[in-house]
Amino acid sequence: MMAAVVFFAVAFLAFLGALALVFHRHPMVAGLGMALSTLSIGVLYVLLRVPFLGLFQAIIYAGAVMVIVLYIVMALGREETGPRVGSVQTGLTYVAAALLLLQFYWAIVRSGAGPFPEGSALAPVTSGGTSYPFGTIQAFGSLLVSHYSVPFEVASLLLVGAMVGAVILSRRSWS
Amino acid sequence: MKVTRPELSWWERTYFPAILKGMKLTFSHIFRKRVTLQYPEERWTLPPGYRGQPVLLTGLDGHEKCTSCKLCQFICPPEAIRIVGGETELAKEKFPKEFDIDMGLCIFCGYCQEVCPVEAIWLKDAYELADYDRTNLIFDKEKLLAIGRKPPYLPGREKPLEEGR
Amino acid sequence: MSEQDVAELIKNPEFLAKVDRLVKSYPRPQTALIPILHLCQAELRHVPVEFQAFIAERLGLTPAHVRGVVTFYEMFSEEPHGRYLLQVCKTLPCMLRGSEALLEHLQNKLGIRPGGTTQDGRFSLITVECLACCDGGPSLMVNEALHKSVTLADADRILSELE
Amino acid sequence: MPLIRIDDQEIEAPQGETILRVALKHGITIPYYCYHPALSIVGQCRMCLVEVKGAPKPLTACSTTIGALPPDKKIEGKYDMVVSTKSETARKAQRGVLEFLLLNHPLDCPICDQAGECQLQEYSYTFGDPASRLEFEKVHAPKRVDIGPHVVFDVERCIKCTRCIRFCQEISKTGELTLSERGVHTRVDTFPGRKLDNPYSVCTVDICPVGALTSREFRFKERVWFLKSVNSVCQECARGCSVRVDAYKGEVLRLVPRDNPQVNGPWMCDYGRLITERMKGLDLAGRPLLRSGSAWQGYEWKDFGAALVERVGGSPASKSESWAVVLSGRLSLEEMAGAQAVSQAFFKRSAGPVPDVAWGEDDELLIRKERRPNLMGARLMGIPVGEQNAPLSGLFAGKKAALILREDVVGDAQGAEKAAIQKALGAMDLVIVADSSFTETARLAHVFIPLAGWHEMEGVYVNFLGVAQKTARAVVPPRDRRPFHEVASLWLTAAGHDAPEPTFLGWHARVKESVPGLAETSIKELLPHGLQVLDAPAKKKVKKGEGA
Amino acid sequence: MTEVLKLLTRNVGKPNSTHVDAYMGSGGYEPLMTVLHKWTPEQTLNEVKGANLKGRGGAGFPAGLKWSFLPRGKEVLKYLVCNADESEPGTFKDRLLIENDPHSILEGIIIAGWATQAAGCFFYIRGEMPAGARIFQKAVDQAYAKGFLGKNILGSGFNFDVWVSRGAGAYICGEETALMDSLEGKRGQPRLKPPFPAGYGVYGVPTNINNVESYANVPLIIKNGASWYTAIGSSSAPGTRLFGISGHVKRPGVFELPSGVTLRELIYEHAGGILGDRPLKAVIPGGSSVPVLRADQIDVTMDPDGLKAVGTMLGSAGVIVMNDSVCMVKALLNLMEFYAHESCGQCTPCREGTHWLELIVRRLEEGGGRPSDCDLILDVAGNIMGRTICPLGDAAAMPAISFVQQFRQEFEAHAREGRCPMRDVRMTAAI
Amino acid sequence: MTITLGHYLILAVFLFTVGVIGALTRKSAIIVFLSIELMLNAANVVFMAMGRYFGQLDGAVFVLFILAVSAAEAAVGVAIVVAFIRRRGTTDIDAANLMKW
Amino acid sequence: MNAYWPIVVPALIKIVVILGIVLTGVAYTTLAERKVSAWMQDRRGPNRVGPFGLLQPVADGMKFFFKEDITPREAYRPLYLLAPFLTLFPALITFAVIPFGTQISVGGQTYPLIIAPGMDVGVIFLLAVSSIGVYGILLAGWSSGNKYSLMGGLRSASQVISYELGIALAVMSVVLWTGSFDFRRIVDDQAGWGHFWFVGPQFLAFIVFTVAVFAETNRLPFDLPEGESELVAGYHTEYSGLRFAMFFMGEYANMITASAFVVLLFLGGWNLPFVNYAWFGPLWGGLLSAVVFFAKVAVLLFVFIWVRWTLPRFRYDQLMSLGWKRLFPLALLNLVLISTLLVLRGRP
Repeated sequence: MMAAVVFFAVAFLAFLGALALVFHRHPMVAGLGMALSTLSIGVLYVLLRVPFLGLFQAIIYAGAVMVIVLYIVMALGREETGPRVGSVQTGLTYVAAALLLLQFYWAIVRSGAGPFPEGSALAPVTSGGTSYPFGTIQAFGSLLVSHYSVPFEVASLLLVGAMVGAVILSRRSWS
Repeated sequence: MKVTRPELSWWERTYFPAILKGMKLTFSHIFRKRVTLQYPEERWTLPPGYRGQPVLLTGLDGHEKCTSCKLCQFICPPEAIRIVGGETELAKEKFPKEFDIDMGLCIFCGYCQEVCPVEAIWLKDAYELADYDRTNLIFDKEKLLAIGRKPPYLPGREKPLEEGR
Repeated sequence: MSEQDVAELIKNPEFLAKVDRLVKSYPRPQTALIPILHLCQAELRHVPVEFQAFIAERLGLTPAHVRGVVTFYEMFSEEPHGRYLLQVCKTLPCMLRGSEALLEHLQNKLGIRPGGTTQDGRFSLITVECLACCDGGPSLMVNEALHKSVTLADADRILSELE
Repeated sequence: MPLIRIDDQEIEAPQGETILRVALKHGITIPYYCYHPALSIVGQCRMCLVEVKGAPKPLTACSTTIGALPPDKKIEGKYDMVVSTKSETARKAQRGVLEFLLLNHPLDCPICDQAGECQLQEYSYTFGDPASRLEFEKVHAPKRVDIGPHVVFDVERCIKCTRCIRFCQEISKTGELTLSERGVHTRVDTFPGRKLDNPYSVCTVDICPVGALTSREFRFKERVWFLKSVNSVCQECARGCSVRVDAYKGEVLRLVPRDNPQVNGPWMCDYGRLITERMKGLDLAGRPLLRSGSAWQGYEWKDFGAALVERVGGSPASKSESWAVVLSGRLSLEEMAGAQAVSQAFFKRSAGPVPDVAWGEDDELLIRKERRPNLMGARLMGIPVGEQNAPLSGLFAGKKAALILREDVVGDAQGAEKAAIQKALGAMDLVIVADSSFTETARLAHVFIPLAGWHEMEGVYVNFLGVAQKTARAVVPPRDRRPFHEVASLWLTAAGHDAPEPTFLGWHARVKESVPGLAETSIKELLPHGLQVLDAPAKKKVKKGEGA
Repeated sequence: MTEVLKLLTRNVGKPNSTHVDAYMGSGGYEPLMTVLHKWTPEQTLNEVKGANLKGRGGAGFPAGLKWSFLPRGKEVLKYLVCNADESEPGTFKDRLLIENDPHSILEGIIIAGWATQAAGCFFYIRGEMPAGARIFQKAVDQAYAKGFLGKNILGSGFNFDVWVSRGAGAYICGEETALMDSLEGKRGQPRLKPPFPAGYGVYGVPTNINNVESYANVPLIIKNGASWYTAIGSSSAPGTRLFGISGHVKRPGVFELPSGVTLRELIYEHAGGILGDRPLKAVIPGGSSVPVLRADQIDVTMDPDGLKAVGTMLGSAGVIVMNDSVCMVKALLNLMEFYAHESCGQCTPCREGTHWLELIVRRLEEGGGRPSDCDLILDVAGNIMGRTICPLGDAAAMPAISFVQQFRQEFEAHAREGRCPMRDVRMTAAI
Repeated sequence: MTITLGHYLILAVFLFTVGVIGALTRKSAIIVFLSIELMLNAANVVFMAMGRYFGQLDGAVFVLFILAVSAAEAAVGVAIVVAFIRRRGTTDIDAANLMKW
Repeated sequence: MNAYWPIVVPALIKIVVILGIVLTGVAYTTLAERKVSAWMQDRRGPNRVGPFGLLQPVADGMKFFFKEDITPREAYRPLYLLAPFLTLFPALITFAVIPFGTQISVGGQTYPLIIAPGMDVGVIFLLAVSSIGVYGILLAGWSSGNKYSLMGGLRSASQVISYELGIALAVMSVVLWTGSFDFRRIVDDQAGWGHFWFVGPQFLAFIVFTVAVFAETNRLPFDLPEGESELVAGYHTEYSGLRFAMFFMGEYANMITASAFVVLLFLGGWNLPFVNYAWFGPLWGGLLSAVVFFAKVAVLLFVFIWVRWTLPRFRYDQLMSLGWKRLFPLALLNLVLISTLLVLRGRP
């Protein structure tokens, strides 16, 4: 019961943030909407019994990525850019979005997951193939460094590459 | 100028010794004697020549000394002084019909006292001038004379100007 | 008083004749100003402003000009002096020969200071600059009569003769 | 011409010219008090002593004339005279004389009105010693002597330069002043009972190099260093004397003549100066007013143009012959151009006439009996000028509407004439009055336009000699009054007509089109001495000063 | 001992000397008749020029030369002025001539008028000499009666008038231009020079002005010839001079002597020595406005050159003698009072400076002075000197400077002691 | 009421669609970039929900990788935007119409 | 619902108590700041309101309450109003996961002295929440519409982000050492015989963490965001009245949090050497542990103030260079060393 209330509240906030991001003219508010959205999604992770991932979401998305983005927006000044209302592309986009929604709905229904059948209730917490309880850091860590060790290393390479790239891109000059 | 910086050892380069030294110093101050003056109860003995409230002085005949020459108005950096001159039957010919000092503007620089050719304006040792209303800070002639000094003057501060030339 | 005197004087035909004669006797009338002022001074023992105004008009001068002249010359005064004007020369040669003592004596005797007039209006005592009789100092001039080498006794005698 | 050297400057100077004049002309400073370019030379202040090579003692520059030496006697082979104004001898002489002048001069600069424009002060700083060696009581003399209705005399401050005396003898030819007494007691004096009372008496204040003579009207009003000055033109008669208007905090405090050989020399009359006194009594106008019935309604300027157009357009008296358009000789050329444009656009007739108001008599020096400063300007603009002192009631007879600019036709009229004008105006459908004060005429108006005073605007005025001069704004109008040319722009544009920019320059361009004498000239040429735009009718020369 | 001559003073002391008949009885007006009938104006002028007659008023300018500055010709209106405004303290020689021998002056004036073809002469006499004015006026009237004045004098076709005008008590009117202003009925204030009187004098008309004694010399020159005249006295200043001696001498008075006489002789021989037989202290040799001499400086000839050598001037030859009873500060104070009183007030240095000098000297005399006052006096007087329109400034400054220079110890003693050291010494009055 | 997998999926779908709209309609490069991030987050929700549904942590691991990738993307993306703004003075992606730097 | 009461009621009590303690702490930290500042400058400090000026914070609070609240015309109003809350609330929320003592047993029930006892990832939570706190500064700076505020906000944001790295890495080494994100575990690892406070074994981390924490809280010598000589008062220049008070409280709350964080990670939490709280019984032992904990926090707060009056402010580039070029490598080095040590020691 409690979980349901929290879920709807958080889902609403997440959606609200998303709408703010896309439709608010103000880039600063838009960015804040995104931050709200990511934070809410982080709470969803906690509801999904992976609390530390929710906190990571908060630290990385809200605390780092969004702060940097907002930082840029702030540094740019108060430029306001709205959606391209009325252009052909906007119209087509809405049509495409509607089609997309229909398709997803169809897919969900087809998959038997929705709308909200009792049977699709989330499973009780299990160990999930590891020796640690579901959602604990230990479980997560052991999965990460055993099964996913190669992707983990690749991801770290990617991060290093991104870091180098960002530094190169934002250098003012090579002097 | 060339400044030679001292060669620092590795330990000193971490700045820890310096920081600790500084912290020691600041900490030691906690136990020093306090220098605070407990203002309303204790008060400064003001040094001679302290520049406080500007006031108008009267001559031996009881009239304000001011001759409305407006040099103070001219010299006043924040333009706090306003004088309206007029003719008087007294020997000095000219007197201030109105003489206002806006204490909200006054910066107590003492130029007016310095420039006054007849020693009519004087910065007294009063400094508690706060008020809740700006309009009360515009001191008019009567007020300036009332808080100003009348002869005979206290000895030692300055001798009263001889009357007339 | 002076107004009346002036009014009388400038109506006095004898006086006016004198003035006219003076005016005519010089190449230009304004030269007559000082002689005319002398006349007035002699008659009234001073030159009142009313007379100044009168003579200015007569000679075609501005009153201010006449006043300037009257105040410039020592022998004209705007205030009347006594019947006998005692003029003591006080300049150096006379001083060397005792004019100070003479002056002091006269002061004591008449009870007036230089510039003053006795109460009865008979004597006025003034000091003057050089009377050009330095060899006869101290010199005393009473009205137009010059007395040389005046001793104190002489002075007493002169005064007593005037009384 | 003889070649002379003053200090290090070689100058060719005309024979017979004095050293002082030559030096002044070439920007060499020689201090002086008694010399004045328009007065005779007396050389008695002794301040202008200079060293002349070959002379045994210093000579007064004001009275020493320049002569030619025979070729074999030239000094240093080429000079006819070598003058030094800064040599030790000259400096010592100047310092000595200054010390003497200051001996008995009271040190009451803080009180003295002249402080700040006092030659004694200035020279004391430049040439004098910082300290006095006099240790005795100064010679005292009366202060605040009531020497004349407009002049107060401080005997102690007088340095006996006798400029004032010579002014009264030579310029005003009234001779009220003289020196009296002698020696150290010498003083300037009047005859008892006769005051310094001539139409130019305040000129003595101007030329007094110290604060001995002060103007009763300006006395103790303001210290001169606070004053803001602009060049302007006196408005009180057709002479249009060049004046300097000194104002402070929005108030015109005095008028001082500017030396203009073409117009007034260095003088002006007392009547002109007293304009500052008369201005005090004026009920200065505020904002535009419209009357309906007996109620006045105030307008903002931005709405006023439209209101005017509506009022004029809506009046039954829209025919050209029903309009009387009376201008004043007090209008500047630009305002006249504005009036002309308005008249042609709205009344379909040309403006005028301009009444020629006169009283008193011309005198030999400056005063003219025509009392309007810009009558000649009206003639140049092609606006008809009425007969001198012709009754104005005739102008309004049979008219249904009137535009009256800057002329108090009711207030200035007398007796039956006044009643007639009042009646005529009272019967009209629409009376528009524009003036800088709310005059008697204005009370009869339906529309009142507040105009800027002459001291609050720029304008060009042409005097009776045909000299055009420009005024400048001495004071920002404390309330929103505007010159008529600005009103004209407002009015014209509100009705959709073309109009110049609502500025002086905008309308001055329009003036140039209609006044041939001004066409080729720039504003700069109208400054500071004006420009002869018309051959003067039998010009009577004013005694000229040459820049004191 | 130099012989006292009786040239100018030949008629002094004679009975009825002021009457024209007496004057004519002793050969008077013969020179006039000579020039009028026999000589041209040019000749007359040249004769006087040749005599090198030095002006006797004080400046010593050659009279003949001065006359020649006037424009020539009868048709140009010109005036002569006789300066009888003798007001220099210590000078009283003119009074002697005016009161005793007016006709010799008058004759000199008329001859000068002939020589310069002037229209007339103003005789400006001091207001303080009413007797002299009366006497001279009488002489003029007699001359008119005799036809020596007026229209067509003695049939020569020469018209000449003399107007007597009285001053009214102003020393400054002895200055030529001030005198002219006074003649015009104005305040007697000196005029700026140039223009000089020879071009712009009384009423703006070319004017020549000479001293009484100068005019009185003219008949003598005409009568005896220029060469006779130049033989008398020193060559630079020929003729006799009237020396007036006053002050502390036993026999004050006017002595006519050739100009080469020494001062010592004048004092000790002619004037009978010092009053009270006290030591001599100081002598002012030429009227109050020339520098003073100390007792040890009196062995000089009384002519311009001789006096110049000791730093003073002959001036109007009025010798003022002071014995040792005189306080020099007091003497200077007396002079300074005189000049301060007589300054016309027109130009600054004189008006203010003389007053200031008076104040300084008075303070010294009264005991409030200070040693620096000596230098102050010198400086102030130096500031007056040569800075004024007329010579009165110099006249006031020169005694001030010379008194301080010559008797500085005495001035300093006043300052030092805070009182007049001689205040108890009564000045000897020998009356 | 129980929260089922469907709830999460539908939320994810909505978020994703909104992200698509944002990415396609907004001019500002930054907003476009954030919209893409939003789409990634929507995917993350699905990963997490599915992982929870199947009781496996693999979904969470994927989410972690996506977090890492998006952080990297953010770094590079922001760097590009900054460089772009420096050159063009705007964040408008229409201004990026040249195929060269 | 009844099942919740035994959990909710103690939690509520704990929230109230902790908030009371923290807010009072904030208030008196401001007083302490002023007093200590005064002492270090040989002054007396506030001494008018109440004995020794003890009521000064109350007076200050009253003043803030009655002050006029001004919103600048140029401000972006919604965010301008939001910003103070975003600063204050995260600062307060952190106390949910901070244990401030062992536990107390009352009436047979045992209550751990922490608001959220079940949170085993408290360390991450703390980091996460404090990373949210930067939004307040960022928004305040931007929305004020004032260049000084904006510059302050920008500086603050980059400073916080930069030093967060150091914090995270320093925390990581401690977490590696104990193998838990749970504060309680970390504290317990520093208790008892044979264990050290981590300030010893983790000295490098301690240094890095402490310095970074100073920067995180914008305290001298890292108070560049406020740098009044250049930026007036930084991001909160335009704020006044209650809103300013919120920033003010947020800053001091953050100081307390940071102090608590340091105490928990490195200074042994409520542990004292040679003291076992069990000796004092279940109730008094717990309370005593809380007192010890808060005493340690207070000492650290004093250090904050002490440092403020000792060290001058950094220049901005020095600040950045210190963060990235000194602390960050140092923290990495420390992490490597600790990991190596752990591997060598062979602890799971």
